[in-house]
Amino acid sequence: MTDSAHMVLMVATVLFGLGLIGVLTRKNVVFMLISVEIMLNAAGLAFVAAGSKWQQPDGQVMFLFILAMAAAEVSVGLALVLQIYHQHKTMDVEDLKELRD
Amino acid sequence: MNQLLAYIPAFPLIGFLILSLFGRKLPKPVIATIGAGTVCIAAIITIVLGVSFLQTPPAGGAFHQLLWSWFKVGKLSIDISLQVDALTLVFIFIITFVGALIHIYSTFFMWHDGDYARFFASMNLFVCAMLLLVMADNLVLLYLGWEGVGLCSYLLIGFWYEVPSNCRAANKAFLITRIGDTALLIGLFLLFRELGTLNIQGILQQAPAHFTTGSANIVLITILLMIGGMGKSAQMPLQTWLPDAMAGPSPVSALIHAATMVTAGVYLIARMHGLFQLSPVTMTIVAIIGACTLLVAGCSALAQTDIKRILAYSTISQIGYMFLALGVGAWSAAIFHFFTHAFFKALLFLAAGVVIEALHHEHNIFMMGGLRKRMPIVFVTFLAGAAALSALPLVSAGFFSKDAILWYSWSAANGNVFLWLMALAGAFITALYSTRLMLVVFWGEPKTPVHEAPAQGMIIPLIVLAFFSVTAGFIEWPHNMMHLTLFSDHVQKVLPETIMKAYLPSEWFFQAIAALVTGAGIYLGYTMYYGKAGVRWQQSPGLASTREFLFSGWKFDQLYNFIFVKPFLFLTRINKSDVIDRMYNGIAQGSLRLSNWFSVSQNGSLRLYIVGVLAGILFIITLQLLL
Amino acid sequence: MILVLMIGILLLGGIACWLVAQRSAMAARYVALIAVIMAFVIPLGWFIQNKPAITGANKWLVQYQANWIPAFGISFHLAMDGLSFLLIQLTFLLGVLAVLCSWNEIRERSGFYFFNLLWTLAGIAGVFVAMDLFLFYFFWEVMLVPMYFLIAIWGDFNRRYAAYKFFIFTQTGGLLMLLAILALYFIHGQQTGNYTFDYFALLNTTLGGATGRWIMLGFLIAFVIKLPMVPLHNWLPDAHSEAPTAGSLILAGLLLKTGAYGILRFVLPLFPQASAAIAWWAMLLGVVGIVYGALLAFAQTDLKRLIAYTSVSHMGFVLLGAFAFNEIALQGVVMQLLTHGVSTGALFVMAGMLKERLHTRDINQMGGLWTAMPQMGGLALVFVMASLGLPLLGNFIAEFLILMGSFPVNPVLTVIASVGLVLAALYSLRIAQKVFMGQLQVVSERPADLSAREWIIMACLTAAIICLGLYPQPVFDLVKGAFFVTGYQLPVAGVSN
Amino acid sequence: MVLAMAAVVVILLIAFRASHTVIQVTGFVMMCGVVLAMWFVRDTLPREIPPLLVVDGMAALFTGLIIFSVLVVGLLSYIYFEEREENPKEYYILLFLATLGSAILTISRHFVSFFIGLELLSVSLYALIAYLRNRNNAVEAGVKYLVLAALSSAFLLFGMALIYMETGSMEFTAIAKALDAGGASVLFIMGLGLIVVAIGFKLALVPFHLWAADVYQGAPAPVTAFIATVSKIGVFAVLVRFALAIHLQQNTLAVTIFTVIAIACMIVGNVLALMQQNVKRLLAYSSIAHFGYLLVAFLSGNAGVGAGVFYLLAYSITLLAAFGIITLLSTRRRDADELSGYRGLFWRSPLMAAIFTVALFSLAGIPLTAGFPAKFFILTAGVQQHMWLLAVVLVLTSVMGLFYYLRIISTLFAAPPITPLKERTLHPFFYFATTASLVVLMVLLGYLGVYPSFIVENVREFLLIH
Repeated sequence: MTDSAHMVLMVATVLFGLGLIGVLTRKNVVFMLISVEIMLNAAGLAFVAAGSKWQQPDGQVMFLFILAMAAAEVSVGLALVLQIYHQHKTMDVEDLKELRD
Repeated sequence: MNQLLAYIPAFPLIGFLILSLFGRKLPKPVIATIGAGTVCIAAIITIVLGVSFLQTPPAGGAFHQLLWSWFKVGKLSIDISLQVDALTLVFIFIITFVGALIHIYSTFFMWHDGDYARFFASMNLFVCAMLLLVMADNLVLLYLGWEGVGLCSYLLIGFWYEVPSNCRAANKAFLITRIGDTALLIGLFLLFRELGTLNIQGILQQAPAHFTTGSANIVLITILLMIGGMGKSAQMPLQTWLPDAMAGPSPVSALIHAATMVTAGVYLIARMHGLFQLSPVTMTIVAIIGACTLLVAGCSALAQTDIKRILAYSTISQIGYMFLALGVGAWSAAIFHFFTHAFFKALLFLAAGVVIEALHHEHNIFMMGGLRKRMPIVFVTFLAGAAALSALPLVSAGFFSKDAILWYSWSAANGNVFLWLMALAGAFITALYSTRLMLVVFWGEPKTPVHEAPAQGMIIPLIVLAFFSVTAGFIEWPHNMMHLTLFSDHVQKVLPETIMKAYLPSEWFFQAIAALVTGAGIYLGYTMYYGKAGVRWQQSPGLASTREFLFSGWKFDQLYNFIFVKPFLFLTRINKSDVIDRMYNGIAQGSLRLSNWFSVSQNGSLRLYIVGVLAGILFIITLQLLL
Repeated sequence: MILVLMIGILLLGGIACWLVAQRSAMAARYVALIAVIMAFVIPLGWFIQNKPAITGANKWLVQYQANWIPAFGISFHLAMDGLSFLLIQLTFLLGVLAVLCSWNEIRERSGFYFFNLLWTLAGIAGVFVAMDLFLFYFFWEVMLVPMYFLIAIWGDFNRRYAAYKFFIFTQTGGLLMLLAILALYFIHGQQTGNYTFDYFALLNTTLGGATGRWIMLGFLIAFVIKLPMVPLHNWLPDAHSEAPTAGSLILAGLLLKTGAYGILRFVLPLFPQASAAIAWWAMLLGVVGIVYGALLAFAQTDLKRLIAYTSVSHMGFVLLGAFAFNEIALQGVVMQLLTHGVSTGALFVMAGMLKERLHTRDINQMGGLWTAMPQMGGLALVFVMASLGLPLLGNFIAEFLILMGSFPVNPVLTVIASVGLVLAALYSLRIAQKVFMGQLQVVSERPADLSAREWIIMACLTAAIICLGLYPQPVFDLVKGAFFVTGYQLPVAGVSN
Repeated sequence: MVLAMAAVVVILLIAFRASHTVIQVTGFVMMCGVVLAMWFVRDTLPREIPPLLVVDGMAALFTGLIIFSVLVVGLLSYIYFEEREENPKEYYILLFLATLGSAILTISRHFVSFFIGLELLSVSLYALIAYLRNRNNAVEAGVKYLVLAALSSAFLLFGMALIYMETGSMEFTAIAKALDAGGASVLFIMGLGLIVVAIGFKLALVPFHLWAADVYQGAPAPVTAFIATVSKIGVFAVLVRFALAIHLQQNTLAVTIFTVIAIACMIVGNVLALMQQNVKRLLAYSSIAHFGYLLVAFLSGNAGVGAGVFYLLAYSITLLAAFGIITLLSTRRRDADELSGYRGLFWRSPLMAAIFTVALFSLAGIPLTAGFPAKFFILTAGVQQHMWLLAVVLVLTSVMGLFYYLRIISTLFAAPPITPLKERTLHPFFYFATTASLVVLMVLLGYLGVYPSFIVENVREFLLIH
């Protein structure tokens, strides 16, 4: 049981890493958001794995919360992305450099 | 009588206070009355005191008056308290009496000056400070007077402050004497550390028991005191300020830079004789310094053209005699020379002042000439002074005092043939330059018109001083002639007797040689400077470099300029903006630069920020793995 | 209670000035003047009335204690002994003069100006009487802020730079001192179980070895920055030269004294061993300060800067004397505090007066002013002479005693310090020569001599310096109590060589 | 305390439909109600709501602090938005939601509530920051904050998951028990590290601080004030609770990490601020430094909590006063964030300049202001635990900090430029009320600076309630 939990954790870690790489490499805001979503889901997966390891529902409860929160985040995020596109006609974060020293 | 002491310095002090506070508003006659009057009163009190002292000597040989306790800290207890013993009496007599004469002279001499009150205020303050110096019963009070006279000297040299060179002269005088003063101060510290007191009587009583003769401490102490004296008395190598100090008005030169202040060093050494006796090395050094100074300054006097500078160098030279006398242990001879010197040198300066005044402030002796006829009284008095200066045998005060010094420089236990020879050479030179001075100024063709006759009030002090210049010596005759010892009997109540060599040649012999040498000097001067000859010597090209060397006072100024002044100025100039400040500015600059570097990270790029977060994680994880 | 009253009057007076100035600037001046005079008179009157005997049993003239932050053992504890009394009197004397010399100089925003002035004075007075280390630190900082404003708002051309420098330097020291205070607090608390900032309690702390030395250094750095000691002196010339006249007067006359006071009151009694251990170095730095300050003073052409560097030089004597650890030197130090306050203050006041008339601080543009202003020339000479240590004036007594006291402890350094006296003559005479002597420079109008108000200021200072020079004994008697009665053990000297 | 939560919810309900003024007034009244309630329920503390929440003295303190800050922020928001004639209704909902999130953080003792509180706070903040979407680069700030915050949430969650995996519990005390039993495994420590990242991000600790300046600059002034105070207080509260529960301060590794972070914060924050010309950015950098100081208190464990609370109190009041001034001076078009705009403020409006000056002095830790005892207590805590390195760095960097605070102050007092005064179009009553409240803040700063004893005693009393 614990072994499989660890396996899942491993998968989650890989997923998390992939998301991180995505955030780092992508310049498009939408893709970055998606990558962050992946990372959040990876965390959720890890929770589920942990919950299963300890035979508790807590992990899955947490996953639900994560989902809800991710949804909220994405909605706000997309709204902002729209605004950006509206104002800057671009989705490239590298163009968002007006706030700086 | 004790209660009288305080009044002596108090009157000049009152004069100073009135003049300095209200001087500008008072009419000149009032100022003159106050300025000269207070000193005259002090002189009268002094004479009363002196008479009483001579008639009924006080118990313990000194009058005492405690005014108030100045400060008392720990073991150190200093009073403002006065003391007059035989030695002091001589000094206060000169200070007040000669001082009074010079003040009277000044009331006329300075009449046309705008700053009449300031002059008398400073002069009164000087008299007060000088009196405190000699009347002090402890060394701190002495130091107060010591610095006080320095201040007044500074003020009076720079009296005509609009001329920058006068200010420079004043500064120079103050600074060089300050070097000596500082040495004196350190000497005081050392004395206090060793003896735990600064009371003069206390020191003199304890010293023999505390110090072994010639031990390091006593040598050090006496050398420091000696340097102090050298600064004030313009002895080598601290002599360079005195010729420049002639920038002050002539009465100032007469009072401060001839009669009184410059002899403070002599007073100090004589006063602390108990210490110096414990340190034969220092005594020898004092003698050598005196001998060297008298020669060097005498030679310099030969080449001067400014009448006051000649007298200034002559003063240095004469004080050199006093130092020589002190050095060989001829205490009373030194004081006696001070006594006579005060009269004749003050006289010479005052007379020079009259001459200068009469000739439209002409200082150059070669622009004078022929004054014998036109200013006969001045001529006669000047002659008396010059005779005393060149120690014309039997008819001048200078002879009696200088002859004693010559005699002791050989015959005293500390004396030797070299000192005697140097003193003798000095006597020759003195006679030479005195003659030169007389001949160039009073004989020959008139070169500058005399514009006014000196006021009567200026002539009277001259006559009085001339009288004393001739007669002051009569109170002390050599052993082989009459053996009159009024003066030395008096001062030897305080000062020890001179220790003589065991085997002595005849004193007549020495006197004869001295007289001969003086005569030779006068004769040589006569041949060189009588008539047109003087100008020739003055212009002969072969001697130009020597003359220039002597004229500049043996290049001491240039030397000091090179060794001290230039490096000092250089040092201060390069460090004007404070190197250490650079360090702090560097820190500030560094921080600002750091700030600029850091703010590169704030370039607004979201991706960079993410990298930042990642770097943080990596850092934390690395730390975790490491530990 | 009089202590609280005295500080309170200043604080309230400051606020009153600010408020009143909305209506009339003149009223603000009078309010300020009255407040400071009251603060001056209160302790003096109390002293004269009670004539407290400073004996072994009664070292502290008056005490006041109230709870402040009991959780940390902090109390509002004020006390005054002879030393504090003298310094407080000096503070208010100079305070009165500072108000007077700002009378016409400050034309803009005078309400806020006097507010700052009075609060600075309150802070300084507080420093001199605070007997709780936290409270001490509190006042220590309180005096800085208004001073900062005085410099930064009413200063000269380069005021911002000077104000920063002043504030940052002193703050650095202050915070290090705070650290040291805390360390002391905890060490004492651990030793006795009684966590308190009270001075008297902390006096009983035993500190050994390295700890003691570090803590002592924390205090010392704060104090020597204020003093200032070379090489931590750099804030001083800028601050002094840029500040308005009253600001310079207070800086030179009082603020520097807080540093010296700190050394006397805290460093020596709290850390006898540690102080003894570094005594040689402290004396050395003192001597370096004397010489270095004098050299720099000589080089300056800005009159106020020149005077500022003379302070560096004079304060070197304080350091030298304080670490000589004997009565003579320490009495000299106290005397130096008083006389330097008066004499340098006077020089700054004069520099201010000159600036008001000539609109320059450059001594090369002055000269011959004696002709135009004989009264000022005469008075200036008094203080120039005081600055070079002429006997008869107070400074001589101070420097003489300091040197006298430190000579047996360390002859070599004392001799070098004495050389400083020659240098003092150099720079002091330079002031007199450059400013007052020589030909009167051509200026558009002949500068006027002292006005009545200026006469009062200068006369007070002159009288003070001469009194201190001729009859200093009362000062010594007052201070004696502060040093050599219970609880104050002088560090054992003899580390030198 | 349940009452407190209810109150917040009620406000939200009311907020749905009401005019601006009404919201404002109701909000104000309710908040006061909450504060009063807290005062009265003090005796019933601590009250636990297992397993998620615990309301003890510390929570009460932090919540009080939050409510207090929100009160002021609300007040500031009123004039800010009134002037801009934007529709502020949703703004208040978001504001109160965020407050709620922050309040939950203070009382949470479980990962779930921790997470919920944090996300409630974050999501509201995304919107708040970008609320005025047409100006001041608010959207850019919003996006930056959103992406980074989401990222940090991901780290937080993953870290939580790891810890859960290791300990089998998400409750702080249970985690501590498991930890005591089994010791810290690699995964646990990893998880801890990831949580630190998330918290570090929220508190803008170095090196997770890069967003701070941009967001502070981009967000509307009241929101910036909110971020600087409320959100940080909440996160700091949960950090303290979590750390105390698992005895973080006894773990050398954690202590090392936090020490390094603290030092980095103090240095980087202060250095960055040195040359900054934008007041809002400058305050951002200064807040980085201040949380560095705060970490010193945090690191000294139990003893530091009181100091920390006091510090946060002083810091909040100070910052609120500062942002209040910025808000008051802001114009319709842009926030008053250029330093040059403050030139000679003292001579134009002395009161505001005085408030600002006092606030800046408080930030610099100068006596007579609250910042002084605050810094003093922190130093006390540090010295007590013999953290000499931190203490010395704190001292030296404070000196550096002094420079830029003085820079602003001397600008305030410099000779004013010749520009006409800004026209005031606002409702005078609210303008007056705002100014008055700022004056109250200033007085509070002074009061705390001179007589901190009252607060210190109360904080101690509260902290004793477990």
